[in-house]
Amino acid sequence: MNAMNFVYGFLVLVAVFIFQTTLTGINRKVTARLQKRYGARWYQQFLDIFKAMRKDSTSHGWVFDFGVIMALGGIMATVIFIPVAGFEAFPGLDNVFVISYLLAVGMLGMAMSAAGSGNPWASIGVARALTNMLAYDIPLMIVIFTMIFAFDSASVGELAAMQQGMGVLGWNAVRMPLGGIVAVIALLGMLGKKPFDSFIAPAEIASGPMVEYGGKHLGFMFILHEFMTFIEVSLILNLFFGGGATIWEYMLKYAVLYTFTTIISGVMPRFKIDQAVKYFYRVPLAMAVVQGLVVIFTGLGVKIWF
Amino acid sequence: MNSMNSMISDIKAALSPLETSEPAFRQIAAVVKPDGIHGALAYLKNKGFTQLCILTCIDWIEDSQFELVYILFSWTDGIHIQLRARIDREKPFFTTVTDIFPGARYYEREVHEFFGVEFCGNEDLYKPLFLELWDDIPPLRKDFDPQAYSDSKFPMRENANEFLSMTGGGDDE
Amino acid sequence: MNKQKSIFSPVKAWKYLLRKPVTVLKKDIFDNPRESSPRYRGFHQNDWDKCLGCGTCSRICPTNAITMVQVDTLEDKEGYKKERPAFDYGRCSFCALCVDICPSDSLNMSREYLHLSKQAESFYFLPDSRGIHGDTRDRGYVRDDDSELLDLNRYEMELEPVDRKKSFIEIVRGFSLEKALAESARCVECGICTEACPAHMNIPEYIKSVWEDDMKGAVGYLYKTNPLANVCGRICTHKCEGVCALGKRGEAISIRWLKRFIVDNTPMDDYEEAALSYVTEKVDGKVAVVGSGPSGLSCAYYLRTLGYEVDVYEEKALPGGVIRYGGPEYRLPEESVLKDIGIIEKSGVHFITGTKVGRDVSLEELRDRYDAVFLGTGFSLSRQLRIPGYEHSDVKYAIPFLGQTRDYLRGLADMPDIMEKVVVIGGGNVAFDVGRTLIRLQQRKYGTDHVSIAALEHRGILPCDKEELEEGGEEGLKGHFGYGPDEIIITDGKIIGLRVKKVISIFDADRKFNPSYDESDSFVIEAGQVYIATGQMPEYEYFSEEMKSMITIERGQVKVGAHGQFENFPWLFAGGDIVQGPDIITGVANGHDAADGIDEYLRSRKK
Amino acid sequence: MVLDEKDNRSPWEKIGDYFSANSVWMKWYCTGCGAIEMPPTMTSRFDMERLGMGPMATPRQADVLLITGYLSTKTLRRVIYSYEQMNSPRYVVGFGSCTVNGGIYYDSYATINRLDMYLPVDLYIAGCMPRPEAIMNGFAKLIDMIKKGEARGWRHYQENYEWYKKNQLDSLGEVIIKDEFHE
Amino acid sequence: MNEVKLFLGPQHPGMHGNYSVHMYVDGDIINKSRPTPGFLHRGFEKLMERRLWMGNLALIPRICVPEPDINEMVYAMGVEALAGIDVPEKAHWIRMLVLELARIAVHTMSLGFIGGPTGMYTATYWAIAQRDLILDLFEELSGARIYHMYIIPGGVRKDLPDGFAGHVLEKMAELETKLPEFGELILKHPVIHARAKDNIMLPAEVVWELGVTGVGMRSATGLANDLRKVKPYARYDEVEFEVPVAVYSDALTRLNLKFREIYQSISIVRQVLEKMPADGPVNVPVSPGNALRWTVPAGMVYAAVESSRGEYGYFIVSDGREKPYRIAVRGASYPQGLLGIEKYLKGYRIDDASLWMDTMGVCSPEIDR
Repeated sequence: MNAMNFVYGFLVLVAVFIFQTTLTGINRKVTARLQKRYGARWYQQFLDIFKAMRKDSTSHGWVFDFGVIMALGGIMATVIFIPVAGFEAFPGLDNVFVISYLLAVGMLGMAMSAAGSGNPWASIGVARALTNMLAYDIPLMIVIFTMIFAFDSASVGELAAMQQGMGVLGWNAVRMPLGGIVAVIALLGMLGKKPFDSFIAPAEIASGPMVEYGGKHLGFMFILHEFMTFIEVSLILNLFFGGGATIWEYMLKYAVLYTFTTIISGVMPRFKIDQAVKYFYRVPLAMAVVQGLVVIFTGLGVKIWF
Repeated sequence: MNSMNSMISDIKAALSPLETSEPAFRQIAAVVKPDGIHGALAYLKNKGFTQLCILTCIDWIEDSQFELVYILFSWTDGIHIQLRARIDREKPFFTTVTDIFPGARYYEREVHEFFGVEFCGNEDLYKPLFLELWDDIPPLRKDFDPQAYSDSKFPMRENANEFLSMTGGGDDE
Repeated sequence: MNKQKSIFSPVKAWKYLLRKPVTVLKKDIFDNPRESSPRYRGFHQNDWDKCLGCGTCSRICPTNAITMVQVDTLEDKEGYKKERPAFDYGRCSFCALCVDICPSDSLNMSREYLHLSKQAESFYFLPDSRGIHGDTRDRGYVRDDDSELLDLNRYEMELEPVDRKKSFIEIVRGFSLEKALAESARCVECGICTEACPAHMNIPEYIKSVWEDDMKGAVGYLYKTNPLANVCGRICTHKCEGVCALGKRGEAISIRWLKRFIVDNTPMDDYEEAALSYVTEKVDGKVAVVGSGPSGLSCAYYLRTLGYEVDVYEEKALPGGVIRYGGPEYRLPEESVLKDIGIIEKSGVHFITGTKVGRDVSLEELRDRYDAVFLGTGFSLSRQLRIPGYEHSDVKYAIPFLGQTRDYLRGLADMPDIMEKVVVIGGGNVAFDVGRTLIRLQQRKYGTDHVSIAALEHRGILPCDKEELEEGGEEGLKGHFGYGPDEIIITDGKIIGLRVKKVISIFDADRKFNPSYDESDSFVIEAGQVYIATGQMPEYEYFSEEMKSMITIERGQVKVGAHGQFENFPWLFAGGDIVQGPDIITGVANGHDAADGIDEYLRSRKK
Repeated sequence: MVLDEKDNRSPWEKIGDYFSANSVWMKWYCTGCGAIEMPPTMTSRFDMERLGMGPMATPRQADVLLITGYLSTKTLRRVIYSYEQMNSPRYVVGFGSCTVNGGIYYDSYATINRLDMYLPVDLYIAGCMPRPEAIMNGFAKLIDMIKKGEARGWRHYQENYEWYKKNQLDSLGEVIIKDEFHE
Repeated sequence: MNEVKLFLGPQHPGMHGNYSVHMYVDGDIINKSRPTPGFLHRGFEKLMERRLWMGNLALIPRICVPEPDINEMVYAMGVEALAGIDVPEKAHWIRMLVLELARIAVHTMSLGFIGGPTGMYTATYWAIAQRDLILDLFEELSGARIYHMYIIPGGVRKDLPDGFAGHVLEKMAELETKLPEFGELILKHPVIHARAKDNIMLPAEVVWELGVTGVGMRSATGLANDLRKVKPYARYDEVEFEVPVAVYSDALTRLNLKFREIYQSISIVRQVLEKMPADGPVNVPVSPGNALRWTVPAGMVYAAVESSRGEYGYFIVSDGREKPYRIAVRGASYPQGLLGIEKYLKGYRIDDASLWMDTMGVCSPEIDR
């Protein structure tokens, strides 16, 4: 680890921010098309973020402020560890568990900060967000554990690399189709896309955790959201859709996967939080368990694959 | 469907109203004494007038009376009934009809807020409903002047009768 | 009930990913904002040439958004106010009721809907036909016959049936209460009539009182400016109706008949109470009024309301002047005259009848006996028409004839000596009065009627009222309009007819009265008598030579200053015909004005 | 309201204003009947998002407060409360006649007449209610004003807080209602 | 867990209009709820006493913002009953056309507004854009998109513009092709089913207790209690239409009923255009004279029409003068919007509160007035 790693890390952050924010902008246009309209400019998301950064903001005590910094720090750290098409700023640290742990730090910071605002809607939102996390994490983790078990590796980069070379057939989503479906559903949950966005539902709880954020705080939250989106999509992309052999392939696949979640959520209403939990514990969990049993006991999809 | 005529004669027989009329197509108006309202409502509800459309009040300031109006509707006959009774404006007390029509509860609160009629038995009566921090006589009374109230509280814009050129005063657009 | 569900049904919405959006393009919103519909209720446009300034829009406005603004740059026009509506778009609710009720049809709404500003003050506009931003746009919402909010047609009164010409009963029966209420409900209270009325009567106010069924209040309004309400309710020249805002698109309100309705339908007690409510305690000051015509009576009444003691000198046996001796009975019944004069008498005015100033008493004597003198002697002489044969004894003049008829009907004089076939010369109301009176007298005397009337003016420009022409025609008046008198043909000392010739033009190039005739087109109207009703003249015998030299008399009218005061004789005032020509309502106005002037003069003298 | 029209912004402020102008989020609060024209403006037919605008659920996130028509005193209290929760720079747009001079409710005992007595209004849009095209044009104008640094109502509010507060108290009696449960 | 007080509204994205419900929640469950109306209170009933009979035309549509025409209709009906006016035949048919177009517009919008509380914004975007096409028709007819001020006492304000019938039929045909897509997107959606089915119940007893009318009443009782059928006004007795009913009233059923009512309204619109007399006057004056001095004979009358949310009525008192003596408004959502919230919102989850408001048909301006 040397200074260059930190430079790379910084560059990764910048690149990720630009890429993901652009993609978010484009996806806003995609949603708009679905809604029979043109939608915002593709760079609107940048404007929104910079506008928010420019505004004054209201603090609700040090927990509120510190939580934001903590979340952003945690998430930015996580981004650096995400392998992108074989490139890693800090090689060897792309363990699934490291990433999950760092992600949790970010989430915790957010929860702390939101709860620190003292707004009851925010508290309800945080409670819902954590419930939601619990809901999608269990099926997803079962699938990921299955994968780690089957491939004997917890390194995201390695798991991605192992799927390459066979085209589509090498993807874990194809090898473990039920697991792939679980992963995509869980991705919707992770990204907070409909139908699993009840923790930020504007019509129910006035956008939940975000309710007290404004100005610079909100700007940080937006940046954080972009990074988090990158982590979550990348994780699923690397683990289930084979990452990318080149940076271009990676970006293309990433864009397709992300856009896919967008168009799904575009035609979905949201579940109530209890329904979301019930849903995750019924359909994806069952699929995940079945997938796990199939892989562990039959080896179908991993050991037995062509 | 009962015919209008039989309905009117039934009402005349049962309620002994002071006055009945037919103000519109399939509509009956009956004026009763204030103490007859309860009985009349109960009777009519049994006759199929299951819906209380509105409960309201009229301020006859010249007669120094409030007139309470209960409008009922029978979905089976398609007939509206206006049941009216006058009470003293200086002593505006009446009893609630929420025991017969639970839906009257908010109407009574409204009439209390806007006219100052008190309905004994309606527990929420003294809570403000539409108005907040109201500081004048009930606003729908005839002796309340909204213009004067508005003038005293909410300043208006005084337009100067000066036009830059004789037309088109706007500087923008 | 369709309650089936399918996970695939929502996915069908994905097809819209590749379809053209329904969104309105940016250029249709910002660069060229989309046209609104042809009926769009946008901002107002007001055609200033048409606009009367009546302010009806501001009265219907449910939001109080319209203010009438004085515009001094506008030229003065009869029947137009120098006001234009200004709109406060901080109030307007774009309901377009103002458009629907606009009597002049000048107001409409444009299809324009954009006005943005950070200055709240800039939402107040005085629009003209180019709209509020001065860039003419298409007309949007306009009034049409369906959305009309005015009542354009008069409620007709009943007339006596056709055989009315057999008697002198008043031909117009007057409004029933219902009709009067309906007619009064047509008024838009613009007050243009008040401006046009020489006496500035409170017309909208008394019409409103009728509408509110408050007759006593209405009488009160009448007597504020006119003590001859009964007379004016019947034979006023109603200039007010000529300018009535409703007359622009429909029929003017029957202001005169409503006035008559008021005076006829008010109980006498209420009437007297209201009419005499203005009369005050006597103060020190005595005024002589010469002549008891409209201006004299008016002056006397208003002097009484100011507290002065008033003596009215009248040459004839009965007070009233033209209203007693001029108007025909079938238009102006005796009771009406009596009612008006009775009120004035009750107000404390003292009449000295049968006394002619200049003959029985001189003006100088009056000057010495009174503090001030008002002259309202009127046009008491008929203007002569010097055509061949005019000196024949069967050539009669309108004023003596009408006076004699009135006296005959009162039983004070013999029936005028009329022949079976007669001709009247003149096209004014007086000529028609003469003609129609003649018809009635002929009916009474001979059982038939044959009255011709010849006038210089053709039918379209006759100076008389329209209804005179119509009713006269119905009664059998034979009109020869556009023909001027040439000569009276006399055979054996008897008139056998009047030769008339076709008029080419009445005025010459300098707009002076100088008729030219087509000599080839002439004929003889058969008649045994010729009645001349071509105008009246004043008589100034009461002025001494010395006074005459200090007074300017132009075309028969004396020249006076403000309030009818003579410049060289501050104690002397004049009004009525001798100041402004023959017109009852003008006389009333002059009388009132002079009363104020006299009051001012006497007050200033006291100081 | 007299605003200082001179442009004395620093370059950073100009850049900031550029971003502010192109991303104006509105407070989604239907204060009056003009709000019925907001859904068409926001949704597919007129698609407000093309201007970078969108509705926001909370005042903290919002940049512009839309007063869509008349304000009853009861609402005005909440509006003032909301406005004070918003972060600067913040803007106020008045819709329609009612905000300018009381509109059709000029003689009502329950509604205020002039919005600019209580809040600094940056832009008024004429109409009753303004149609979506007018609203869109209004927003375009607001964006332009922000870009040029002309929308400075929030500064005015800060600088003349006493004056606004006094007006608010004069008309409302009490601005923040502590117990609004009516229990 | 402690009870927490929450405000649903007045400024809350889940609230339609400016209305407030104070909720005491335990976790996600509402323990107690109190409606707080009055944010839109403008004192209409007082203001109407201060305006001319005709001037009120500008005021009345504003009582119910999403569906203003019913106000005009019910006011006109009341005034006509008092004044004893016979409305010209053609005006009756034009009125029906306007009322049904308005019903289509408001039902389409409420179909889309389900997207608000459930988060399916695509539905909202589609539906409101669709409704806008009907507003274009109104603009062509009356000169304004929302506040038409078109139905007046005595008839309607103006005749139909040229070619209007054709435009209406075009839009109706287009709407009919689009409606199934709404059905697919909303009514068949499994997640909507999850949210709306067997949720937000309205049992028949509650209907009678509160006095709920309209779709709510019909969905619960199975009775075709529609004023257009029970007590027909205009010429509703001369057109054929069905009143969709159900006996099990959950949010989804009510949504389905609204959806089917749109089809019925389209059918009525077609029949109206077919049966409408081609010529004839479209209005008669209320009384002699100009609109400034129109008077209405003294009397008291209650007039009611079927709005999209139920029975909507005005009680009009005239003392024979140029202004009404008193007008009382019965907002169709009064029962469910006040007593209904107080008594029957409890027990639901916070998530359902705004869905409750939405599918019960609570329209705040007509409650507040």
